[in-house]
Formats: sequence, structure tokens, C-alpha cells
Amino acid sequence: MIYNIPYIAVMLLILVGLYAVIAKRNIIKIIMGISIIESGVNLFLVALGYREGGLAPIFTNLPEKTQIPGQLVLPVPQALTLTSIVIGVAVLALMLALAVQIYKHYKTLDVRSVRRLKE
Amino acid sequence: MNDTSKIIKTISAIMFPFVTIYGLYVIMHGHLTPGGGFQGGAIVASGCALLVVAFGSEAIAKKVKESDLSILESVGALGFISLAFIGIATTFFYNVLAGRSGSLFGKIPPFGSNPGYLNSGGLLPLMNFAVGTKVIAGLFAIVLILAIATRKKGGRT
Amino acid sequence: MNPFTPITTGSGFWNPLIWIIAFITALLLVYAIRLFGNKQYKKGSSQTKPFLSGNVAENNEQLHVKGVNVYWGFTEAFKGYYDKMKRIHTGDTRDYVLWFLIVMIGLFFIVLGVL
Amino acid sequence: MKTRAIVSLSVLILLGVFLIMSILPLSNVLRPFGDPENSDMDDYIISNAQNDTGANNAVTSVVFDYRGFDTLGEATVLFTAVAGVILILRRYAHE
Amino acid sequence: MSFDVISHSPALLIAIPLFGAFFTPVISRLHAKVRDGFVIVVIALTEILAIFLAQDIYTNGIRKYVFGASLPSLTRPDTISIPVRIIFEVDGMSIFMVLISLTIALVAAIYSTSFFKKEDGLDRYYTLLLLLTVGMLGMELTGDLFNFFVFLEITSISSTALIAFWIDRGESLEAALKYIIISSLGALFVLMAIGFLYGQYDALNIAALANSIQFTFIDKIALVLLLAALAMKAGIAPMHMWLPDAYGEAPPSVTIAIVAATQASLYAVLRICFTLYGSVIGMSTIGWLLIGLGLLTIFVGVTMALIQKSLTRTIAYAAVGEIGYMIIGVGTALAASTETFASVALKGGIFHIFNDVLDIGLLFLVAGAVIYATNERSLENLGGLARRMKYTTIFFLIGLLAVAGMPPMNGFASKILIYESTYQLNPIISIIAILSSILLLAIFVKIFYSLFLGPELPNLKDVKEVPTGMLIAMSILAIVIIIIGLFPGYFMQNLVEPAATALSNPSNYINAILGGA
Repeated sequence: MIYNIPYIAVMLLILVGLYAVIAKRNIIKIIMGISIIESGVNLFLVALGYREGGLAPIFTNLPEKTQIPGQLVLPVPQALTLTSIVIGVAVLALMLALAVQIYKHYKTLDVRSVRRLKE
Repeated sequence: MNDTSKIIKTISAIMFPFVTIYGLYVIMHGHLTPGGGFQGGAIVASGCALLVVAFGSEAIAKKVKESDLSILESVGALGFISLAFIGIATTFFYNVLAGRSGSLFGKIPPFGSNPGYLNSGGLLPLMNFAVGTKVIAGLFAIVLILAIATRKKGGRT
Repeated sequence: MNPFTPITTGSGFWNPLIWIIAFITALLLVYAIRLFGNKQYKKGSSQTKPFLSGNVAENNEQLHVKGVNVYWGFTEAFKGYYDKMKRIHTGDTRDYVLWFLIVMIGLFFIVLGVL
Repeated sequence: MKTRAIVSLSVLILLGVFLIMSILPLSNVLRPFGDPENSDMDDYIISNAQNDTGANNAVTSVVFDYRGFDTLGEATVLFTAVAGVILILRRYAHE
Repeated sequence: MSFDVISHSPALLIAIPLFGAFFTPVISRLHAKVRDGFVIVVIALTEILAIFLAQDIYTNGIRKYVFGASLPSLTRPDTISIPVRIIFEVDGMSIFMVLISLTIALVAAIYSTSFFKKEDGLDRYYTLLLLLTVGMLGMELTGDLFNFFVFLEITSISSTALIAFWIDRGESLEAALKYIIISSLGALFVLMAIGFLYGQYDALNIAALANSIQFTFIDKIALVLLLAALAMKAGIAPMHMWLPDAYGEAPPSVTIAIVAATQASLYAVLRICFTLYGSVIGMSTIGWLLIGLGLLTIFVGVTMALIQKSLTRTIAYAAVGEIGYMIIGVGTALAASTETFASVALKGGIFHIFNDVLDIGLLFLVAGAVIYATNERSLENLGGLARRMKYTTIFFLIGLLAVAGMPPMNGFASKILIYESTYQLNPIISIIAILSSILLLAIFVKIFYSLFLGPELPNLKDVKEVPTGMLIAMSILAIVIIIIGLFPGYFMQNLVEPAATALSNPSNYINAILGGA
């Protein structure tokens, strides 16, 4: 239980982000909620790859007599996290650009009044 | 936007070269130390964002055109995909240089811990440079356009 | 292979060419029957004018039923259903997300419970 | 809007229950944090990265060699985002 | 050394449009016409390559491509039992979807060249169109879960930017924001499910995962996350609400591309249910679940389409209804996994994917023609267009009959398969489906009457027929619809049955990767 604190933190981050997406009214806050969820997922991926007392899988000036691969953390989740971070940046930029244009058109960022498309 | 103070301008103008050098270092040693094309490119782009914040988007937009940035980004992307295409004779993304091309990034480091040799890694350092170029141009373009679009005066609606 | 292979459904087959032949024969039949009708049609007489239960015909623009009003009776008959649907379809982004999460929770219950 | 608050609160609570349940060891699922139960692929990568790609940084060799195609897609995503931002804010982009 | 194109074609299918997309900003410096021709040529080249690859697959079976290995077919090194590198695995289903996507992308490009009169930002538009094509192809070709996620994000980002192309209309921006919010959320849940699967089996390859899956608690949670997110992106009720906004507000040339992207997510649902979890007992529950959702989708889509006031939104809700037909076909195939009519239902569902893309695409193109000619999209003040736009009227009539599933159009050929197979499972399903189809016919007859028949309205006196490029694009779709409608058995045997067999026995998919290295 206690050694699963990182996973619990991941789930709590995701819940906080979902709360921001569901309950907030400002579009900027909704976007912030989405990026909170995304950081939670990234933390999840990184936490999946951790080894107890492991070192970074980089051989430059690695301390001697570290047994390989036993003492190095898994490299693949870090690569996946790098990719998903860049994707998150891209999505964030696009959403912010849309928010700017929507403010120019609707003169507000309240999601309850950005509702011309109904039914 | 009202002008920032002289201190901010001076300090950011002094800091910018160092940030850029550090980012280029991270890009260059991507195959030896933590970091790589994306990280170093993000560092350099944040330096550019520092300039945008300090001097205002109009001043930067006078010097840097968005179209040039997008062309630069296209160049970086084309370089990356062309580097991937080099190996098409065997497979797409085949690392042709590793261990074959002697002095040109062809060195295979000894297994396990080693001081790290700059001319190892095959295509990876070149890909790092291509991706770094692309990320610098892309992030700087995004920051610049968002700054222009959201400024107080002059932003035509 | 010949392109005219029919589709074999579970309990039969479907071949459009047979359908087309049947359709054309039906058309010919209808035309033949139509030929038996007597020819009392006079052009330009009052037979050709639209008969609006004795009223004078307005000009056509007002006679045209717009697309919104064509199924007025239908929508009126299902008024309760449509009011409910309209209330569900709020254009609110957060409600879209909420529906997504609700469906996900339902899937959780079903999959974790049954399977 | 009362019902909306109730519905969203219950949805969050239920989803939280499921998500927390999914990672607690008491439902004998995910391995405890810190020892991957099953790491063949990564062990192979760690022990062969230097030979295959000649790079000391195993993460870089994953990013650019083993899963290089993901990185191409990632660069494409960034390219797409820049193109999209320029398209959406095109009034301001051409200044 | 000998370089045969076919063995590298899975990579080239992605690389050629990607090259085109990266080149487009540079080429746009030259001239607009050069850019348009360039885009069309790129997509046509890709389509030709895809046709060659399809012939090869139908004769030689599954073709796989390993990125960065020393041989295209060297799936894994000898010392390990799991594939390490990213693998493209192309079977009958993938190539079927690829052909659909490329045809639609080609039509969209041809249509766009004459649809936009004097708009700025068109070079970005074509770049994003190519990138959207790349995303769809990657989603359909890849055999790697995380790579699928990356292409999913490419698809949703480019679709968002394209939906918001008309930045003068606040509605387009609103629809784009809704779409990006909901789809990025779904993509994040997909990524989380990938993390669950990776954490348990330390593999990302679909075949390796499908081989070693044991349906533990974690697998169930991953299945739920994947199904919910991908079903939302496929526009299944009650998560369909983003779809009418996006379809209705995007430029129609974009909309048909987004229809194809939606089908790509539907393909992902099929891949998850049949291949990734294909060896799991008890998927029939998922089958019944899909049937229920599909019936709900059909009902909601068709009934809501009746009360719309905007032309494009009406067609969008009809598209929602059409998605439900595929879902109930697939669900029947899952629920009745052993009966004989399961394969019939699966064939019907897969065949209906193709027909739905064609029919809805044609209707959206016609709607775009009406908007182009009259600059008006509300059904209130449209009417009597048949006098001025003869060809458009004919195309709309063809699309109307095809969507409503009237013989001898193509929609009927796939719908009758779904009807008969679902009738053997449970008569209620097919009865509801048939009634909704009749209602769909009624809706489109209404639109046809109010849009094209009747007296011409005073505000539409100076309407002219649309330019040739749009007519060409529409006629391509119409001709394909009629041909499929006339010779359904031919397409059934050559396109659909390989796809259905590829889906219905996942062991081939797994053995292709893990069998011989």
C-alpha cells in the first residue's frame, strides 16, 4: 500500500484534472485541467518504468560495477513520456489559439455562453 | 503593451547567448548525456521566449518573420525524414552509420561504463540536430504568434 | 470471376440485376396500363390549374412548404420525446465530457461485473 | 443546475473508486511500485543499445532508433500544431 | 542492390504523404495552381501504391514491415521473444481501410481546389489535409499500440485545425474547441490504457499483447478505457454530441475527410475487440453492449436529424445514425461468435463502413455545393434549386437513395446483410434498424423536396451551377456508389471477405509476428 504512493498520486492528479474539466466554467481553466490530466498520465508512464534504487540508463561515466541491466531503470517508458509530453505541448498550443479566437468572437470565455451549437 | 524596464532588457539580452549555447550543448550531446533534440530545442526556444517577453512582440516580429520560421521548421522536418530515408535500402529508419562509417559518428563505445565518445551513435546525433532545428523553429513560431495575437493594442480583431 | 455474383445473405441472396429486370418489367406494365386510360386531357383548361378548395391561388413562393415545416405534425406528435432530447443536447462542452465519463463508468460496471 | 453538480460529483467519486482500485495491490493487480515484474524488452534494449546504435544514452537510442518512427510521428505532431496555430491565428501571423 | 517497392510500401505509404506535407509550405511559395496539383499528385501516387500493396496482400497474405531492422521482415532478434521495434502489420482489414481513406482524401483534395474561391491560409489548409491523411493511414497500418496513439493525436490535431478553417464564423471555432477538448481527453485515456498494458506485459506490439493477454483485472480496465475512448471518437451515442458540431461547421471538403477519420477510430474499435482481445472468452457481453449502443445511436441520430434547421447538421445526424448500423453489425458478430450468421453480420458491418463513407461523403459534398452556390445553409430560406443546379440535384438524389438503403444502391447491399443477420440473432434489432432506415429516407425526401423542388425563391434568383472541379469530385463518388450498388458481389468477394477473415481469426495476425522471425 505505502509503496504505491506514486500510482495513487497519479490517479489523484487525473481526478483533479477531471474535476477542473467538468466543473470549471472558464475555458482556460478547462484547458489547464486537461494538461493536469496529461501530466498525471506522464507520471504514470514514468512510474511504470522505475526500478528500486535504479540509475538512469546512460552509460556515460556510469559508476563501475553496476550490474547491467539489473540496476538501470527501464528506458522505454521514458521515451514514451518524452513523446507524449511533446504531443501535450502541441495540443495545448492549439487549444490556446482556439481560446484566443473564441474570445475575439464571443467576447467571453465562459463555456456556458459559448453554446451557439445546440440540439 | 507598456515597455519593460531597462534592467529586464539588459539582463535578458545578456542571458540569451548563454541559454542558446546551453541548449545547443544539450542537443549536441544528446546521445551521450541526458537530453536530446527536443529538450535542447525547448531550451533554446525558451530563450527566444525570454526575448519576446523582454522586448515585446512587435520588436521581435519586426526582426523575425513567421514565414521564415515555418520554412525553417519544414527544413528541419525534411532533414529528419531524409535521415530516416537514408536507410531505406535496408529498412526505413535503419541506422546506416552506426559502426560502419569510421570517423563519422561510427564509433561503437565499449560495453558498460565509458567516458563517452562524441563521434559515436551513427545517425542519432544528426537526427538530434534536425529535430532540434525543428523544435526551435516550431516553438518559437507558436510563442511569437500567440504573443502577437494576445497583445493589448494593435491586435486587429 | 464474373462480376454478377450475388451476395448470399444468411437466408437468401441479393442480386441487383434481377431487381433491375423486375423493376423495368414493372415500369412497362404500368405504362401499358396507363395506355388504357381515356384521353380527355385538355391543355390550358381548368384541369391544369391547382385546385385549392375553391380559394384563389397565391403566388408560388408562399405556397412552398419550407424544409423546417414539412414534418411539423410528426415533431408535434413526439413533442415530449423531442423536448427531452433538446434538453439533453446542451451545447456545453463539459456535458460532452460528462457523458463520456458516464459511459465509461457504465462500461466499468458491466465489464468488471459480468466478465 | 443542481442535478448537474450531483451527477458530476458522483461520476468523479465512482471514477476515483475504479481508478484507485485499479492500482492498489489489494486487488492483486499492478506490481508494487519499483520492481517491474516483466521487463524483457527493456533489458534487451539496455544490454544491446550500445552495440546496435552506438549511443551511450539508452533513452536516445530508444527514441531515435528502436522507436524512431514514434519520434517521426511526434515531430509531425509538432509540425501539425504549428501549422494549425498559424492557420487559426492567420490574421495575426502575417504581420 | 535490388530495391523492390512492394516490400517497402507500408513505410512509403506514410512517407510519401509526409514528404508532401513537409514540402507544401515551400511549394506554396511558387503558385497556387502548382500547390493544388502537387497535393493531388501526392495523394494519387499514394493511392496507386496502396492498390499495388492490396494486390500483393490478397495473394501473399499479411505483410509486415519492421522499422530500423536489418530486414523488413525481421520481426524480433533471436535472443528475445517480444518484438522490440515498431512494426507495421498490414492485413486485409487494414488495407481495406487504407483504400477507403485514400479515396476520400483524393476526392477531398480535388473538391477543395475549386471549392475555395479567395481564401488566405490555403497552403496551411493543404498541408493539414495531407497530415490528416497521414494520421488516418498510420492509425490503420500500424501494429504498435503507442504508435497508434501518436497517429490518433496527429489525426485529431489536424482535424481540429481544419474544422476551424473558417475563422470568421464563431461556430466553427466553437466546434473545433469542443472537438479538441473531448478528443484529447479520449486520447489521454487511450494512453493510460496503453500504460496499463505495458506495465503488465512489457510489450507494445498488438500481436505480442494479444498473444500473452490473460484478461486479468488490469486487462479489463484497459479494455474499458480503450473501448470508451475509441467509441467516443467513433461518435457512438450518447457520446455523439461533438460529431454534429464538427461535421456541420467544418468546410464540407474537410468534413468528408473527418468522416473517414471517424471510420478509422471505428476500425480501431474492431481491432481492439477482434484482435487484441480476440482470444478472450466472454466477449459476447461486449457484443451485446455494442448492439445496445448501436441501436441507441441509430435511434438518436435519425430522430434528431428530423428537427434540424441547418442542412449540414441534418446530414451530420444522419451520419450518426449510419455509424450505428456498423456497430450493430459488429456487435452481432461478437455476440453470436460461433453461429454461421456471425460472419454475415461482420461482412455487413465492414461493407457498410465503405458505403457509409461514400454516401455521407457525397451528401456533404452536395451540401458544400449548395453553400458554395447560395452562401446559405439554413433550410429556412432554400428552395427551388433544381432549376439552376441540375447536376447537383442528380448527385443529391443518388446520395439520398444510397444513404436510405434503397435498392439498387450500395447502401442496400450492406444493410440487407445486417438486417438478416441481426434478425436471426434477435428480431427486435432488425425491426428497429429497418424502421430507422425508413425514417432516414423520409428525412432525406423532405430535404430533397424543400431544397431542390418547389418554386424558386426570390433570394436565389442568381444561383449558378458549381464549377467543374466540384462536379468531378461529386461524380467520382456517385459513380463508385452506382458501381458498388450494381456489382456488390464482386466487391464483397474481393475487398470485404479478406477483411472479414482477417478480423475473425486473430491467430494469423499473431503468428505473422511471433511465429517465424
